[in-house]
Amino acid sequence: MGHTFTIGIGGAAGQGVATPGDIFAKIFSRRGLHLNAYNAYQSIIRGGHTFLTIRTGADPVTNMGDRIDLLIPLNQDTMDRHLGLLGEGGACLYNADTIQPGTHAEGVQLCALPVSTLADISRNKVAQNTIAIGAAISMMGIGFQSLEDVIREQFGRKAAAVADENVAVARAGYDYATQNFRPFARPLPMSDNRYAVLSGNTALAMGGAAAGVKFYCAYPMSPSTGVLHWMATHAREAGIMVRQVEDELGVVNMAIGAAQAGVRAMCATSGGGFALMSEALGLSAMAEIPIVVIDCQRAGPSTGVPTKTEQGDLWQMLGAAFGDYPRVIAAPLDIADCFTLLAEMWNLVDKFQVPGLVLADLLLSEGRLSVDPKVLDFAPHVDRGEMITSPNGGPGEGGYKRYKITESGVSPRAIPGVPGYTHVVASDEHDEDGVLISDMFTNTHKRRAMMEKRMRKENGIAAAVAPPKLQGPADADVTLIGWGSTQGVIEEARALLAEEGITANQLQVRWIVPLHGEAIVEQLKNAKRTIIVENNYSGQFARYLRSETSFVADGHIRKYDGEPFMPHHIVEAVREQLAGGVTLSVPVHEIMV
Amino acid sequence: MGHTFTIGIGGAAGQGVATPGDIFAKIFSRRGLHLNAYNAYQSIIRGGHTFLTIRTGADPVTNMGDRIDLLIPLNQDTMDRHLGLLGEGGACLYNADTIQPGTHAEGVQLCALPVSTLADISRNKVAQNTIAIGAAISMMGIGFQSLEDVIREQFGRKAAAVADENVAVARAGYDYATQNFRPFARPLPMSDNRYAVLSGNTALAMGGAAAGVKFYCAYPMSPSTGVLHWMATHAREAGIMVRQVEDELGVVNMAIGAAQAGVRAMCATSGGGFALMSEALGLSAMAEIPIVVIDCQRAGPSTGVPTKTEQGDLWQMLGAAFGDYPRVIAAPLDIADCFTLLAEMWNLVDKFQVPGLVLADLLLSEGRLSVDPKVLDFAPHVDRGEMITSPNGGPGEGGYKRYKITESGVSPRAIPGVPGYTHVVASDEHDEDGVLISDMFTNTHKRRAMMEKRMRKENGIAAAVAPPKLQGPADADVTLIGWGSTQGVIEEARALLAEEGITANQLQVRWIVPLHGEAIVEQLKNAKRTIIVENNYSGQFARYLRSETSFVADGHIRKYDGEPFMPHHIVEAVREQLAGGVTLSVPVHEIMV
Amino acid sequence: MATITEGPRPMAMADYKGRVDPDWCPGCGDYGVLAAVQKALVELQIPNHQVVTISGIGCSSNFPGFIETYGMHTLHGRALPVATGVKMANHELTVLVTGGDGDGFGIGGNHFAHAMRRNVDLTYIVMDNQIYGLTTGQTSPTSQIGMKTKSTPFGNVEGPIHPIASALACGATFVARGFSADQKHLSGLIRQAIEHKGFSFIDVFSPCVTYNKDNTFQWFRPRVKKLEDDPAYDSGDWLAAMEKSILWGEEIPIGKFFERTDLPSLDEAEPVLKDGPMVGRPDHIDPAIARAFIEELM
Amino acid sequence: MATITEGPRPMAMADYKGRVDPDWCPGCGDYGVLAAVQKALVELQIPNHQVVTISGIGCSSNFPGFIETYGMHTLHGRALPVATGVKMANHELTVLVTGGDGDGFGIGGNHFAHAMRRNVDLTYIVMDNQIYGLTTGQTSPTSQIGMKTKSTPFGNVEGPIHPIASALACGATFVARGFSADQKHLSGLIRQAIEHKGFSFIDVFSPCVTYNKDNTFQWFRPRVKKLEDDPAYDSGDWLAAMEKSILWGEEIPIGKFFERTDLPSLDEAEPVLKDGPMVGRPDHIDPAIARAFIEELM
Ligand SMILES: Cc1ncc(C[n+]2csc(CCOP(=O)(O)OP(=O)(O)O)c2C)c(N)n1
Ligand SMILES: Cc1ncc(C[n+]2csc(CCOP(=O)(O)OP(=O)(O)O)c2C)c(N)n1
Ligand code: SF4
Ligand code: SF4
Ligand SMILES: [Mg+2]
Ligand SMILES: [Mg+2]
Repeated sequence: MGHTFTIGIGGAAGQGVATPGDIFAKIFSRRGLHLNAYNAYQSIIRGGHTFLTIRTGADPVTNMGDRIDLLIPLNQDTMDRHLGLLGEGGACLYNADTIQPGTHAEGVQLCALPVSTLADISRNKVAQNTIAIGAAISMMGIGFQSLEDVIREQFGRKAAAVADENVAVARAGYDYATQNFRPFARPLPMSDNRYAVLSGNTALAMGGAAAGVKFYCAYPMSPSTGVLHWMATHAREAGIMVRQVEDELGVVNMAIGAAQAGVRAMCATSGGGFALMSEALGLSAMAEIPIVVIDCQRAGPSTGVPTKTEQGDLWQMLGAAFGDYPRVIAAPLDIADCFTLLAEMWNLVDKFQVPGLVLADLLLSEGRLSVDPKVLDFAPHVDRGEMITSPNGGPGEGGYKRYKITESGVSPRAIPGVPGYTHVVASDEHDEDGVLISDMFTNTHKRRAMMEKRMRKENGIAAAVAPPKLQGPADADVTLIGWGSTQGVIEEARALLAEEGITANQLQVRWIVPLHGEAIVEQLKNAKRTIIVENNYSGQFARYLRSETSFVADGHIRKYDGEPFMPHHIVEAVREQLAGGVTLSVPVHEIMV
Repeated sequence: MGHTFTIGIGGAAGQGVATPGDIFAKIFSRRGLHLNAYNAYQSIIRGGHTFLTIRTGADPVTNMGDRIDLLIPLNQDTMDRHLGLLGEGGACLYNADTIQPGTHAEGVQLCALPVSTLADISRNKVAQNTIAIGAAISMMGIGFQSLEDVIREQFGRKAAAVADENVAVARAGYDYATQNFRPFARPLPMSDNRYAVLSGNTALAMGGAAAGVKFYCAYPMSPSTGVLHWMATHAREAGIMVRQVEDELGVVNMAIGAAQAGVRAMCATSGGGFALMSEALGLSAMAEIPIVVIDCQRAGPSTGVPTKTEQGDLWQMLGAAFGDYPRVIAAPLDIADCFTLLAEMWNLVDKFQVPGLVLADLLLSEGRLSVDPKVLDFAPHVDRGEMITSPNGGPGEGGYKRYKITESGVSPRAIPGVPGYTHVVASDEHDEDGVLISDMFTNTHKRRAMMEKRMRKENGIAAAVAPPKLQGPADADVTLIGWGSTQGVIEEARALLAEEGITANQLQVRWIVPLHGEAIVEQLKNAKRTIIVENNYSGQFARYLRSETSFVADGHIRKYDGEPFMPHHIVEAVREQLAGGVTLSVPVHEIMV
Repeated sequence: MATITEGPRPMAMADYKGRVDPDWCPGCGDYGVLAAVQKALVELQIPNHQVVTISGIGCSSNFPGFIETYGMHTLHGRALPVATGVKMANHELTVLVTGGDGDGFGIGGNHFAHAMRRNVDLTYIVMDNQIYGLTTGQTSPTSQIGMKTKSTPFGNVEGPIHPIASALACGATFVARGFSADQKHLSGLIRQAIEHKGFSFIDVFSPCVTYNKDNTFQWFRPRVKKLEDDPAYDSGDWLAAMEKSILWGEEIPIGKFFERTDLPSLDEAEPVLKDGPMVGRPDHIDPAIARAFIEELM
Repeated sequence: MATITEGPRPMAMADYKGRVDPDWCPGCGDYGVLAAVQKALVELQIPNHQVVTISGIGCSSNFPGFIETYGMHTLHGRALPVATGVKMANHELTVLVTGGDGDGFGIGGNHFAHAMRRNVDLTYIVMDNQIYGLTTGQTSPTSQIGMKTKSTPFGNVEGPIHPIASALACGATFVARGFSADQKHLSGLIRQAIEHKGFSFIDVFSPCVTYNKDNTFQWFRPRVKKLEDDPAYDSGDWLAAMEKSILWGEEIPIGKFFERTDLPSLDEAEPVLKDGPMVGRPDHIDPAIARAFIEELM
């Protein structure tokens, strides 16, 4: 990607790091710039340390990048932790009344803001933030009007007086900076494009809504709760039934009930909640009631680090619930894909009447990305599969068989309320007509036939999903293999490696089940050196890929400290591995968040 | 194994199939004979069809075998289903008043018992059963006294009159048979050995008790409930706290609480309950509180076929809970091993402070086996690991660190009540002293160090467990690979194959995690043809083995109809695969149960 | 709820007869409950395709297989959330939930409490046999102290839960108790429960003849006393219901303990449903609204 | 239970001061609860190593990290079974369970009911802020109808649960309600609760100053009325307690609603414990008994 510019804003939870973030995001996206924002925070409501990184540029910005250009520390702790991140050309805007700068690199511009002289801090508690934003806008070479518009919008018409005051405070910062600080060397460009800026959670929620989800339920759990928040806020307009349930057991079973009644029903959680939901995935598969469950992964095991990212739930998903049953598992590649994937997932899941699992992670869920609004298609193709919603001619000879044995394994499903199609769906093994074969009518042959009927769906599912494709030059020096949310950072690492003369291509896996192992091996067979990149300790994807293909990569880059990869982590690890000797690199996260 | 003799008794649930089974088992084991019993039943309390197979012989009897020698149908349904199983030399003992024989093979002796003339059936509802037992004993060439002793024992001293009557009824059957039926060609031998006959559930419970388990809790779930029943019945004498809990979430967490307080705490369930428990395995691993959870697998997915066997929970166990954490998983090889394994498991789990998972199945849990009482060692070596149970000198400099970073990954644990060692154990990521690093003190370096500390235990665990060893001739024509409960049936299939001139050896896996993949591959590398045998649809073990080793077997024998393998299933499948063309055999279960 | 929308032919008992005969033990209390439900449905003339019968796992939870309606035989303990989902997706359906004491008060206890506080419009019938039947006889949450079962061979030491008191405490708007042997009374309760708009709970003494040797038909018969027989009893009085709820021993009240009709059921309270059931709505959101959702982000 | 077995030095507040300072929001109600617990422990002079403080997950559930006792910070909703396990393995320990309304009445509701019916001897303190704090403000099971939260931006339509009534219905033997702002009163309740042999439940109004703008300190202050102020109130009268339990609005009772001391706690009822705590018993079963176990099988 081309030139980018990154702002880092840090402070304690409750100090209002989010607001400047929102303001910058609005300003950038309205200039037609792309952006990517990532907030490193802690499981604490007030206090502690939060560090928001907003990176912007003319090209799509796929990750947080490697560098901070402008640091805005809202407290001393942030100054102490992060001043060292700034290099030549960087600047730090800080409240000189309360914060002392520490030692810094050559060429860093320290911009002390005399906050209490610029604003009445007794009246305006976030004056330091607003002044810093004004100053930043000035140094970035952006006209004040953009900022004023956003501030006014934020307060709305009702609070015009408050808006006025904040505009004035921002203006003071803007003017002070114009007079006292050196602007950044390279001003931010503009374009006519307009982007929507959204988090992965919003994208998942909107993607579900666009796919026709009519029932959403959840139990709050970081980092998935944003899906619930979007759904709850938009439920009435969107015509979606949203319920907060007593626990995750209730959530998934409520979704199954709604799905059986005939609507698309979805829920989201994180690893711990998913563990509780796992039993019911078997019910969904056995009773052949399609649902979609989203797991927004966070750092485990157990409660772990609830506000930190990880790709550590893959084996939990692969192993969720006992016995063999067909399912679909996919990991969206970026925030836009959180939206796009859902319509695809839903059509598959409805067609094959199986549970569909989406493996997102905190990085996507809580990160924010600029997305072309065209991507947010609210009228995607909807295929509900073979569903009987009215009696028509009736079931015909022999009556309706809910679990009719078919070549595809799929049996048309009638929803409650349709006359003539009454039947029982069951978690016990059953015959074609739904009658249990676990008690009275136990029968090894029927049991086998029903297992095979269900499992045959796997063929159809595999055929409906394309294998992943190698991105980049076929004859690259190194092939980086990733899955889900690492798409962007690997892509940037490849670009950086290319600058060093190392060519890299990339195989990024989005559909976990079905995997298309043979196609993957085919694509990897000429690779000069393969390295699997993943955000967990044990190489969960590497192990899974091996289980399906016997493929063993030459090297691994893993990270399990709670923070996502930055491009240089991958670049350095690849360099290290190409130099020889090393086959496992675990990059150190230098930013102390 | 040498000559064996198999009785099949079938009837509706509630008709009392179990009692004749118990009587035969007692008589055989007291003659110094080995035996193996398997009951094919349904999820129904009364009615339906139950079919008990008891196989006995002088050598250890490892499985139900392929043949029935004596069929005792307690109702017409059983006669209709199973008469066809008898071959030359076989016999069928039935109540001629109520049951009609069907067509049968050449050389089968149909033994009609005139039950109502031999006993007063209005007084004795199970007269037909008792008469049949008497008749059977006679035909097997066993003296009546053995039977009389067992009957008297069953009724106890208090019901001497009832016992007398039943003895008389049995005697009538015995005498009638002596006079009217042809005895079996080969009378059952005797030996001076005496065996205990027990189910896998009893073995698991006793094995736990022997290993020093002081807390057992459970929620009933077939086929694991027998563990609870043994524990509840023997709790007072054994000094074990036994609790039935409101659900499996409560079960596993209660066990964790008890374990933290300092006792060995265990629980058992089946797949659905295990799904509910999975979240807490992460707590056990993260807080480093050792527990043992037993999963008695049954046919899934979902409620599935609750009374049928399967090896279908392997991936659920491998994936249980999110994030990476150390654990131990083992699958006992037979009912005796259900006992033996627990002491080994407990020492590992205590030493490394991790969750230990035992993967049994219905075949073991509810089957019965004759076991040399010496195997049932109630004073096994007990190693509780590094535990601080008294203040001694106190924690010394810097205070007590519950999660002290050590080379082994193991940190000495103090139990509540010891002065000077107060600390908090947490499911959130924490520092060495137990203080959370998920909120205020989030720190990527500490997080990484704690992950690595915990995961280092995997090295110690691997070193403490030996790799599996190839059984049988090194240069065999075929190598059969199995895990857990298929040990016995594969062994017998090998013997049968040898009779046909096909030599087979066997790699049976007992420790699933740690697996010792390299050692396995080493042992398999000279195999001429490898076939993995498992009781599930998707080849769960084959996939796992591949994930660890890249190893792909030449063929697979799988069964997922709810019933266990019989030796001829494997023999025929091996024959079929050696003949070429076929790489996946799914034997048909001919016995309609 | 219970309005007839199709078919001129009146519903008869045979229309609710399940595809297979119940395989409960001969004499099991659950037979009486099945018959009472079928009778109530006939009396209410609800077409069988408009009824969804939902259960968990247990002997009693085999119920949906034995009645001809739409049925869901779900997971142990999870019938109520499933039923809530069904009702919220299509509140025109009549939703019956059937199951056991273990299913409902043991593993399912949390859903029980929460479905009641939400006043989900469904009828929940617990076949309370004070034992775990299907797993062959362990204590249940309603087993009395001292009861000997396979899991308490020396007698249970844990106090039971009180389903009626709990239902009252959790805000159930219709709370009753029936006895499987008094089918007419029971079927009357079920009819009222179905007619009640909101959460209706009926705890039914439905003896397990195989595993519960303490609380048998014979044990209950002389003890059960109908609340309806006391003209002074006011089922609108919550505190009076509470007082009756804990009677146990020589006199055990059955009948309607409590009903209130002043609270909206969840489907009535939920504004999203003002346009009718969720099921059958168009897949796609109105484009103008969708555009507004995107605008918000720009 | 609360007997002092070691150390001559009396316990002081400092002995219960946690390793780190609480990181609750300034003004959070939970500070008052922490102080009240510490005060009660000092008054009872229970050595800190004989106390185990157990919580689930939530702001309030961070409690064990802020008090110097043995602590367990477990899973969301699972504190009570963990605590039951601790108590059953070593009933000489004083077991405190602390957590939130979501933790205890939402996801943990089933364990709540069952721990009470079992009369496990522990003290359960719920910091009830009628909101999900740690997940940044969604409705909780005690949120009132109409409350606007992140998950109910247009107002909650679901009725709340009633912790006091539920506890009474489930057979809790000590039921009280406190207010974080009245520390002296609260600490008195906690002291009594710890002294009570059996399950003690204290629902504490502990306002979330960040996310609950409805049920604030200011809202509660004029409303809470101490039961102790009414000399006629008899905390031995279950039905009277029930009657008080559902008061909500202008007058909200706090204090001890109910206590009974005639029922054995689970450890007292459990015969296996007559020989003392499970922990510390020899690993191996007496050989003669073990032999008998094997004999049974022969
Ligand atoms: C998660 C889970 N745990 C345990 C079981 C085993 N199980 C099946 S039915 C049942 C209890 C049945 O008791 P109840 O609900 O009272 O029904 P009843 O058989 O007495 O009618 C249990 C524990 C299960 N199916 N699923
Ligand atoms: C299984 C599971 N689901 C969800 C969560 C997320 N979670 C953490 S705390 C919490 C609720 C906290 O509310 P409450 O118990 O009332 O405590 P408070 O923060 O208000 O003190 C939730 C839902 C979790 N940790 N585990
Ligand atoms: S076991 Fe009990 S509850 Fe189950 S069917 Fe038989 S009598 Fe009924
Ligand atoms: S969010 Fe609420 S409950 Fe949590 S610490 Fe802050 S004030 Fe307390
Ligand atoms: Mg029951
Ligand atoms: Mg709360």
